[in-house]
Amino acid sequence: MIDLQGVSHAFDGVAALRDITLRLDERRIGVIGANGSGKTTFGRLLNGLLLPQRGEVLVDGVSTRADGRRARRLVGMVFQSPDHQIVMPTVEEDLSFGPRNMGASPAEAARLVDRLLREYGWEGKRRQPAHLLSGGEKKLLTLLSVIIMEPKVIVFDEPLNSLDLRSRRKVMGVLDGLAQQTIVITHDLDLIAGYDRALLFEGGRVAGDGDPRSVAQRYAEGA
Amino acid sequence: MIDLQGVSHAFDGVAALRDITLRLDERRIGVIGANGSGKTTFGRLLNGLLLPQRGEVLVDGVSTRADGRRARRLVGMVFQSPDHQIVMPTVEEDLSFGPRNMGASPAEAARLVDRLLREYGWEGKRRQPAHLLSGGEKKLLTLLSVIIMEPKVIVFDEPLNSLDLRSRRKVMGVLDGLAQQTIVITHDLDLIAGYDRALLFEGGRVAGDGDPRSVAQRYAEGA
Amino acid sequence: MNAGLRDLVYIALFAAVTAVLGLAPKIDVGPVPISAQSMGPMLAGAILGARAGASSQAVFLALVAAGLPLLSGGRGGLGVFGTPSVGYLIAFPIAAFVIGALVERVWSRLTFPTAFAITLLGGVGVIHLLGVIGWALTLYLGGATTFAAAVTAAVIGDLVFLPGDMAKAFLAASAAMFVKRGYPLIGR
Amino acid sequence: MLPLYIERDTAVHRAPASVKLAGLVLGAVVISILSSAKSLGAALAVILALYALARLPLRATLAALKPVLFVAALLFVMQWAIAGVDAAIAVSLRVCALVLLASLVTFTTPLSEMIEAITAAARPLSLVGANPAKLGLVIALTLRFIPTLMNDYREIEAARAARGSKRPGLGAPAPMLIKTLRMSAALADAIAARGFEERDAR
Ligand SMILES: Nc1ncnc2c1ncn2[C@@H]1O[C@H](COP(=O)(O)OP(=O)(O)OP(=O)(O)O)[C@@H](O)[C@H]1O
Ligand SMILES: Nc1ncnc2c1ncn2[C@@H]1O[C@H](COP(=O)(O)OP(=O)(O)OP(=O)(O)O)[C@@H](O)[C@H]1O
Ligand SMILES: O=C(O)CCCC[C@@H]1SC[C@@H]2NC(=O)N[C@@H]21
Ligand SMILES: [Mg+2]
Ligand SMILES: [Mg+2]
Repeated sequence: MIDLQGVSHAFDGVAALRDITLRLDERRIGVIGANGSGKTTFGRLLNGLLLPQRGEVLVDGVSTRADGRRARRLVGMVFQSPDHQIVMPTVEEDLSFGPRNMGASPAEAARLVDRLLREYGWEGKRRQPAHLLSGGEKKLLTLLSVIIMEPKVIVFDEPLNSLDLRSRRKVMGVLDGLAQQTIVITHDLDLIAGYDRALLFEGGRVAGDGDPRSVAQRYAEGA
Repeated sequence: MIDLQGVSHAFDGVAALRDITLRLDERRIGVIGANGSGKTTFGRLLNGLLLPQRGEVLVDGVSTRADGRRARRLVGMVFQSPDHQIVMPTVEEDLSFGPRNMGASPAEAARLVDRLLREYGWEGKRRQPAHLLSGGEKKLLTLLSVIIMEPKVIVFDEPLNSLDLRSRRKVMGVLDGLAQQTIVITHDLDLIAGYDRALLFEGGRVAGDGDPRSVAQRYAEGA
Repeated sequence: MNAGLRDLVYIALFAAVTAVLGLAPKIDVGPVPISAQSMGPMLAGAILGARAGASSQAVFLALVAAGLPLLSGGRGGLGVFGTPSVGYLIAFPIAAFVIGALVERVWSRLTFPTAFAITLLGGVGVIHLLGVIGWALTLYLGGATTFAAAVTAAVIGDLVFLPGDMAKAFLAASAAMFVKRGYPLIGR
Repeated sequence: MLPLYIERDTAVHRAPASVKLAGLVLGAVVISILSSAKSLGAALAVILALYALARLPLRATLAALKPVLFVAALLFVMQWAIAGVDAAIAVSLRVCALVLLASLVTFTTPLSEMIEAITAAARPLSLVGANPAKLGLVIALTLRFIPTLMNDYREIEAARAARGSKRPGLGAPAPMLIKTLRMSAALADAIAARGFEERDAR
């Protein structure tokens, strides 16, 4: 469970988030809003990648300011552009990067990678250079690289960007299959239609909060 | 008008386009297909950025092989990733880059930029560092930077990627308002629903060609 | 908050930039090739500043030493540090540091002429000075000549690089000014 | 352009990366010292035997040599003119042996192992404040950036050509740097999000 208490953040004096107070405990939450409305900034606050200039973000009761590492262990994040988050040269190495950082031995990490690759039918890609994967495959890799760390919450920033229909369905299938709490930032209103809750950002504030259908409608009217 | 005659292209021996013969003369043409099916490669052939390894691409009757610069003057291209396409540091400089290459004097280029910025209500952004614009604004900039060169045909690769509703409508409005022939590559089937013609790519071949509705349906069934 | 990590990534980026410059065609005129790679330290210093700039070039050299073929023409390995190139190579991090330190000093009022002067001083001055010393020493220790003859040979050999290196300093200074306007890092 | 890991199950592949790196350093020193064509030829023969032992395809061996063949040929001609045919053969053999030895290590060692080994070797440096885990990360990232940079360069060159630039390649480096600097900031976030600082604590 994540709690935001009076959170504000500005970049170079320009406010990106203003005084947000929220409790997030639904299993599937959608986040929508205009370009620059603060969605990605919001996501980065949730796992302590960004510390709020005012207010507190609590993950399971502990402030991200007090223990950032714990927050990042509990809250995984899949970023907007896959090219910006593939860290290691090959699929296998990229997947074991997170577990190794968390203290897994090389053998343990290899076991985790094995299991994951088998589960998602990806054994063939093990040694493939990550930058030669197709757009859809890269997106899936970044997703798996976070799933392998077994966080309790996963934040996705634009999971369907420039995917074709098939990869779209595959990624959506993976999202739906996750047992974790998932928070999905998107411009695709259909994607979050069946979610438990939606948040609408507008100029750094939460301008809508509730049933995805009505929040989406509000957004469409304002645009 | 653009003609493709038996065009094939391979990267490192792997075929990306296979024996394509087409005549493109409708005003609005949509291009759809899976990731890696050859859409972007097709777009790059149209203005001679890529020369076909076999066959010919004729723009208004002249081969892109014979006169690449002429092809690029007639056929403008808005790329998939705006980050790759912004080539100058500020909005103003980026907009005048194309006209200056085409031989406009600094004063002429400045006049063109003035007019365009006024037309699109962008005077305020003139001196802004182009790379600090928001996602939606960058996309619009790359669009304007091609429009300012007044090509006869414009190819758009994924024009709506990660745009919010408002920018989406704005870009779609700009697209609809263009007098030129426009060729739009996209994963967004709704965008091209009202177009004059749609092409479906599959493994480097044209697997569907005709009315957008039926081509889109065919694609959705195959995926 | 990831400022520290960010610097690490920038360091890797400019080590890679120097490596990629090695893919540009090189010209063999003698034992030391004419190549584009000395633009690496110039860019790293002028864009990242002294510390990160120098680190990036040190990482590049470490990878070359470890045997990766990152020098122009696909060369690498410890052996390279026994050739007349040695002085030029060792000068890479030092040049980046000098350029970075100077650029940091004048950052807020940096103009193209100043930037060009700085890349010339660090990227041509420092690199050629150490380069000639290294070249002369390898010749001398190779046992072929007297020390004076070795120095003369090295200086004459070095002169070939001057026109190209001035062009590189010019390009690096303009690229640095471009980045300063479009995405300033040093003044953060 | 970088010779990449080629998977096989052989003794050479199984040898610890630290041993192979130490061997590389030692081998390079020895090859640099050897001066007669005969001893260098013997060294080259040993290296080729290791290639056979590692069951590496001939194609890979040739690919590793390709970039230096020109240098070797040039050195050969120059040395021949200056110092005679024996010296010329020796110089060319030395260049080939050095490159083949280095490539042997890269062909038979996955990058992650290589980084672990370099990181371990750098552990003493932590006494003077350097952080071995960070060094390993920087090395991995450098190798990851090389193909990315090449791709960015080509994309920006194409975008400049599309807008009528007469020398699209010449002006591409500056926008490429801005693009990759922006990307680096995002990458740093992604690294932190995957728990990288956890390693500092250990
Ligand atoms: N690192 C940064 N430095 C300066 N300004 C920033 C930074 N990150 C975000 N901003 C600014 O903060 C505001 C909110 O940005 P954010 O990325 O959160 O928007 P977003 O809702 O995710 O938009 P999009 O839909 O385009 O992804 C914007 O005005 C943006 O320009
Ligand atoms: N420069 C290149 N070098 C090597 N292979 C390439 C290059 N450009 C494209 N390809 C390959 O050619 C094929 C077609 O790529 P293309 O970019 O045209 O696909 P696309 O239909 O635009 O896909 P997407 O929807 O993901 O943008 C793919 O297999 C791709 O990997
Ligand atoms: O590749 C090598 O062996 C050495 C690289 C150093 C080459 C130096 S850098 C300054 C001077 N200018 C050149 O063009 N080459 C040399
Ligand atoms: Mg965002
Ligand atoms: Mg494409």
